[in-house]
Amino acid sequence: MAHTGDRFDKVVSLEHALSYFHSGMTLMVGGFGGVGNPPTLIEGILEKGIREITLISNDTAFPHIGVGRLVTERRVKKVIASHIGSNPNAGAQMTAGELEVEFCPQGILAERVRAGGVGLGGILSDIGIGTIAEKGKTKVTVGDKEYLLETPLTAEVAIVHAKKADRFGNLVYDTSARNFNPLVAMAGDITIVEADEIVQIGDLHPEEIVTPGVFVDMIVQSKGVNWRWAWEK
Amino acid sequence: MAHTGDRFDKVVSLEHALSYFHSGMTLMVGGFGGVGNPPTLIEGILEKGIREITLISNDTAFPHIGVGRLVTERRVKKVIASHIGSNPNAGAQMTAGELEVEFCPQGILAERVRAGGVGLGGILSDIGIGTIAEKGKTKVTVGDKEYLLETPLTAEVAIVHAKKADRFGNLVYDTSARNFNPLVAMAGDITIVEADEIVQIGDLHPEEIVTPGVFVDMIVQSKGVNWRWAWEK
Amino acid sequence: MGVGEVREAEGYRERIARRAAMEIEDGMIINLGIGIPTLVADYIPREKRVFFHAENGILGTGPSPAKGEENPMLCNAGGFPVTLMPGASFFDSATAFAIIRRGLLDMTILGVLEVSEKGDIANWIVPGKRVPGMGGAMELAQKAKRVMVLTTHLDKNGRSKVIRECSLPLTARGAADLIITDMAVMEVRADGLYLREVMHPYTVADVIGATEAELKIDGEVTVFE
Amino acid sequence: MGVGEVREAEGYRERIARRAAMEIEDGMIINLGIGIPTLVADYIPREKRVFFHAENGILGTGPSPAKGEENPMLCNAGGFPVTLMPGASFFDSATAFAIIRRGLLDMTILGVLEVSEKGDIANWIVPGKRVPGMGGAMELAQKAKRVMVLTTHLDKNGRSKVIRECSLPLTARGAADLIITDMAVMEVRADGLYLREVMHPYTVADVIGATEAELKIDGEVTVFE
Repeated sequence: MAHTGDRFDKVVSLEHALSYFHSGMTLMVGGFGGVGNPPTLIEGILEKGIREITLISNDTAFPHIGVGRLVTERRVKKVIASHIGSNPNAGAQMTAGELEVEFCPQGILAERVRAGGVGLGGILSDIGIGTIAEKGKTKVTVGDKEYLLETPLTAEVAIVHAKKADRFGNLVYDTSARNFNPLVAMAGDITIVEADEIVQIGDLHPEEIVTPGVFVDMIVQSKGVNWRWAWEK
Repeated sequence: MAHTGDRFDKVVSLEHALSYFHSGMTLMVGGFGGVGNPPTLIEGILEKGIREITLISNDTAFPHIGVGRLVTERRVKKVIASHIGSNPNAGAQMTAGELEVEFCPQGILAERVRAGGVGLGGILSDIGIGTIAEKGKTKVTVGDKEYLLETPLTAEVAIVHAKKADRFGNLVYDTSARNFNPLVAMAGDITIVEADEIVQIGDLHPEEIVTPGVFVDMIVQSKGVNWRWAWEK
Repeated sequence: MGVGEVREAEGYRERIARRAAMEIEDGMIINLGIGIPTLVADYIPREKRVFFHAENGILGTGPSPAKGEENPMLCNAGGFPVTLMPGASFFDSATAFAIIRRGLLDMTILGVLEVSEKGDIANWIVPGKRVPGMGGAMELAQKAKRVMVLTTHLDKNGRSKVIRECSLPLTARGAADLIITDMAVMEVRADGLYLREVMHPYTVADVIGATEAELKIDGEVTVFE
Repeated sequence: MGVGEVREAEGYRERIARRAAMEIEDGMIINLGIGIPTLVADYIPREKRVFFHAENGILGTGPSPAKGEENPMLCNAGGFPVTLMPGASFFDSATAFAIIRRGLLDMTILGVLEVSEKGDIANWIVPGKRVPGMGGAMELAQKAKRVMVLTTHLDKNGRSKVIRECSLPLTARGAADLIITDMAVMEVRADGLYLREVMHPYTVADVIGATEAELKIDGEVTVFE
């Protein structure tokens, strides 16, 4: 965990947060179809000119939405995801050999991110047995049943979008924008939160906190979603 | 999952819930040092004369508290736990060869219960490497590192203690009585909840729910804790 | 607009969805895939109370919100705004798939590219052409108690999508239980694929002629209007 | 009661705890074991803000509640009622140990049965005698950034607990960083165990004489009053 100064006030400027990003980095992003992708941090990555990203994300969102923008602007060299279908740019770049794509069944991707975040060495699953998803995976037999060994995922930087953060980094999410975010929050060597609202320590009820602040290194104030959703006319 | 009638009203009598218990069963119990053990269901198990239980629980609580009572009254033939030190009866029965004990590091026990509850085939961990906790465990190498294969745990019946349940089985817990309960709630072939308060569907806020009701088969009304805590004079 | 009028205006997608809805029982936990499966929700009678599961972390999604009342963060797995039913809950993606892998979905309703007479499903990759990815389909197809496949009977080139052996990479082996198309309702059993109903105005001969898979018949084949 | 009076009344347990508290820095996330480690909380200066982690699912436990104001459900891992600090959170046991395994504890403070000059720790089983179980000690010892061991220097039979090789089954290998006893403060380094301080009124000779492990000395050994 990066030491960013005061553990009891992790709020930093966008510029400071972006100083931890570099071209060639592994980047993990919370969200699902753009919902829960952190808009301000993604904008910052684009503006700073970060390239050659290895992206770990459930999906590549839509061409002009969320993490999809990183793909559209060709900042991603490899993606580990469960789905790229809603972003035709990802498919086109993949077909052209410009984007490496590693597909992972969605629930297994979630568990691999969680395994990285909770410090496990791997998990065993029977999902994809008998399909090409087996390819390249070690098989482990437990009892009389065969499982695929799925390896944990972490990233140099993990970015998440929270509804509220207190200054220690305790987080709550907004409805279905939770999705991968609490898992991704655990799996960053550095975890940076973009929060719609930043509150004082003690303002969140201990029972409502979804992600304990100990997993969080830095917090930036969100400037809000800066794209039009696919369903908006 | 047992079909217990109406999915939208899983509240049953204690007698009905106990009809799913039998001598020789595997029983998983949420709680930690007695806190979060379901008192009314434990009382019911004692009164019904259930014996020869294989118990999966973080610990054996205290002699006259919670799940410790099952040990004290010799209803348990085997326990899988991380700790039995606060219940001298467990140690004495173990030393006398009357109680089989399988020790598991606490966080690994939590992950094994979770693995059972979320349908994984196993997890890999480096906890206990180089100690007798390795004994009998398969080693799996990932990259250049060696891990112990830890197997998932489920039980015929899992019992949990919730602060509130709605009639669908959505659950919230009481402060640190959460502990193993949300994990155990997922890991029962049948999951029975003892709730301090039973509310109508819609009374719990979707964001506050810790355990989605889909994991729950039956709900019984708690009669409250019927023991004195160790710290009470 | 009454039910009769709906049927007047009904296309094949709506008819497939309407037939599929008849399989749904009170109290079920159901996941609906993108496409035709999404339409099924509109045909479930009000007295059948079901909970819809969305793999992005919701149990208990309700109908679409009124225009202007959307919460952009509250969407289904297809990315469209939804509302909530009483008793709904939010959770992370790991728990969303715990529910699936633990076998707690009573039914999943999926679209496919191909489905075989053994129930093999292919729906995530057309090598060299379209590679959307499997999303959550592998878990859903492999672990739901009942897997219902909704699809057109033929692809755009007029070839049967209900076939002996899938030619595309599989999503899951032996997963499908019931296949509903614009031409027929077919049941996958241990000993083969059975034709149960034909969709009006198709005949049994029409369906058999349009199907590459071997279709068995056991008892009466009814007509679904 | 002022600080001086506390020290007048201080026993060896309190002195160990007081010395241990000096190792704690502002902002740390700390887990306290049962026994002497629990006492450390009482000696941390108010200006050092720390978050205590309890493996039963709390981050941010505070002091004991006033008598009669206990919530029996809100306890530390030792089973005793606690209060909460602002910013505290609750989570399940899996997350409690995710925090540990992910290496997010700055310090864990443990009691032991034996500790070796290599930092090996034994604290969960005396074969044939006492078998309490490891609880969370394996994870804590193996994964915390800094492991501080608090113990009496000698066991009840007068034998050194700070030894060359542990005779009891291990909790973790090479885990201990600092050992504080009623006689001394010792640091485990890559090349051996170093005596840093002696507890008044013990001398360096007293400590070396009472210690089965090889104690190295590098620079001045100070006296802790």
